[in-house]
Amino acid sequence: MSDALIVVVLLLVAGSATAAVAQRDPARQALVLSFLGVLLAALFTVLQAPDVGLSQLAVGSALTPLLIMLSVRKIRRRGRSEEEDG
Amino acid sequence: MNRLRLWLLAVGGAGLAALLVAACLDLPGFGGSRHPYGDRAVRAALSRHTANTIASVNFDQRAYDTLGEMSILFAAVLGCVVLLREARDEHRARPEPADVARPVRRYALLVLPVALVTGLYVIAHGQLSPGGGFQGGVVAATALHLLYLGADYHALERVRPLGVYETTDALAVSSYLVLGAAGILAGTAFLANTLLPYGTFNTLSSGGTVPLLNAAIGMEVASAVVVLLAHFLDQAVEIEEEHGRGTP
Amino acid sequence: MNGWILAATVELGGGGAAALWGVTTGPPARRVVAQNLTTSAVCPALLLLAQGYGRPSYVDLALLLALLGPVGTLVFARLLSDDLAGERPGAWPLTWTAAGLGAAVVLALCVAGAPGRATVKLLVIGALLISGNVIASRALAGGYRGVRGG
Amino acid sequence: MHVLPYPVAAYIFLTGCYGLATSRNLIHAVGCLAVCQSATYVLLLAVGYRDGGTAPVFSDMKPGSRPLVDPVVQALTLTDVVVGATVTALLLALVLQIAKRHGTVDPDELRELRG
Repeated sequence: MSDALIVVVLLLVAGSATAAVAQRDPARQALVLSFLGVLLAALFTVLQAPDVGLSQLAVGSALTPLLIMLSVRKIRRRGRSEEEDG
Repeated sequence: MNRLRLWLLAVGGAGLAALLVAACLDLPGFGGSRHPYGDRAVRAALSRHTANTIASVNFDQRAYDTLGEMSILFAAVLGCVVLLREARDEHRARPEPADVARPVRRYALLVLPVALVTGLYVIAHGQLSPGGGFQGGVVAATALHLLYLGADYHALERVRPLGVYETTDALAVSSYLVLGAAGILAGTAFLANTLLPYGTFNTLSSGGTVPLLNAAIGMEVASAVVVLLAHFLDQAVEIEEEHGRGTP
Repeated sequence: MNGWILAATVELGGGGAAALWGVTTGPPARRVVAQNLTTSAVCPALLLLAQGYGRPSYVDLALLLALLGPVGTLVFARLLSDDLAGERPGAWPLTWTAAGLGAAVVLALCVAGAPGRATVKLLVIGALLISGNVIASRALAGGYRGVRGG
Repeated sequence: MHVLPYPVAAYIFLTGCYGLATSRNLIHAVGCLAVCQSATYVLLLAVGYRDGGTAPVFSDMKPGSRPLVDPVVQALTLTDVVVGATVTALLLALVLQIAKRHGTVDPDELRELRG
């Protein structure tokens, strides 16, 4: 039973890792990465590592998406101000 | 050129995949019962009255390793601060206040203290239950940014004197070093957990120096993340390049 | 091993697969809704796992996810508000279904465990989870208007 | 089942590498690197797992009452998750600098600029 759970979560993690790489737009990738972060936390819980799960939740659910989205916003803003310029 | 690169990638990837699969088949089977290091680490943690073995490994048995991790973290934040500072050809533009729906704003302001307290709880119980300075620090720092999400950047800037957090970051790193050096002064080794009594098992003050090192890491991570996000937010929200100069 | 873990497997498998499908396909509006539903799918599963493994200390994970999951969604709602402006993704039926699921799991666990501090913690997590999800849905459905540069 | 998690970790790593090599946007490349990092977490924790084991955290159970998983690999992974996030931030800061200096985040265009 425990084994089935591990297999299910592992396959989901592998699937979402593939999806995260396949999304070529950084904003969409950030969405998949945040999903992957939460799923990894679930995998770590299943592998009996709650400490690592907490770490992954703290980082993956809000911090990494925020960093990526802020970078995306900065670059989009640059693009916009350059268009206005010339 | 592009074709060549893809072929190179395919060949290299296939080779790496073959090697990895061969290595996987040779690894000890998943879920096996032989974990010599783990068993010894658990015994050592119990002998020092630390309920959370992972905290004991991080802040006692391998505290020196954590010092390395902490310096990487510190250096990475320093690098970000240098890379993202306001350059000469940039200026700050005050962002217009955001129009946030009222329930969202209320939720953010209500959850902010709850999340902060949770972060502190996770740090403080690091040596007992799952948690610790690394996790709790990130939670507490993220909680602060609910102010940006729920109100606007100006509100966040008012409760976030950046200088204080930069100082706290440096202070936390040096307090970790001082705690380590205290071991030498006490006549044992750097970062050896012999300074304080081990206390009663499964209470907040158990584990000798583990709670102190844990708290130092918590402070360091929290202020590091705040500083990091502050510079990213500055770049994304406030700093604009001067127009008409073009890129060099 | 036991019913709790079986329930968690079903929840993680079903909810996870659905959220993965939603988050990788379709317009941005659907993706952010799916991202929001990740929290409400995984958080009850974490609670069920804590009960199934007999480790009350694992509940901290669910607490953290209930707190930070909606924060992650707010990040997207705020920083993608330009992309979402025309679409107003709300998905209220889905949101309330997810909230009901979370409430059901929390109530089941409250009944199964002895009353005490653990029950209070469970109820707090349930309240945070449901309110977080509803508010995040509200934020996606036009909670941020006129974010210009801010 | 006896080896499944190891190939999964290898697969995640290779997928991330593929994304890194074919990426047309440096921010996307940083995201792919985060995927590669997560492969190492999966591998480390899989090595430390024990069938029927539970976490070596004794705040809510008696020591010695249940089999335990390996805490050493967990401690390694735990610090790496947080440090990895700050390294991601450093890389993103580099990307922002590149965007400012060269006006593009496409690695192929950057190469054309150089020579």
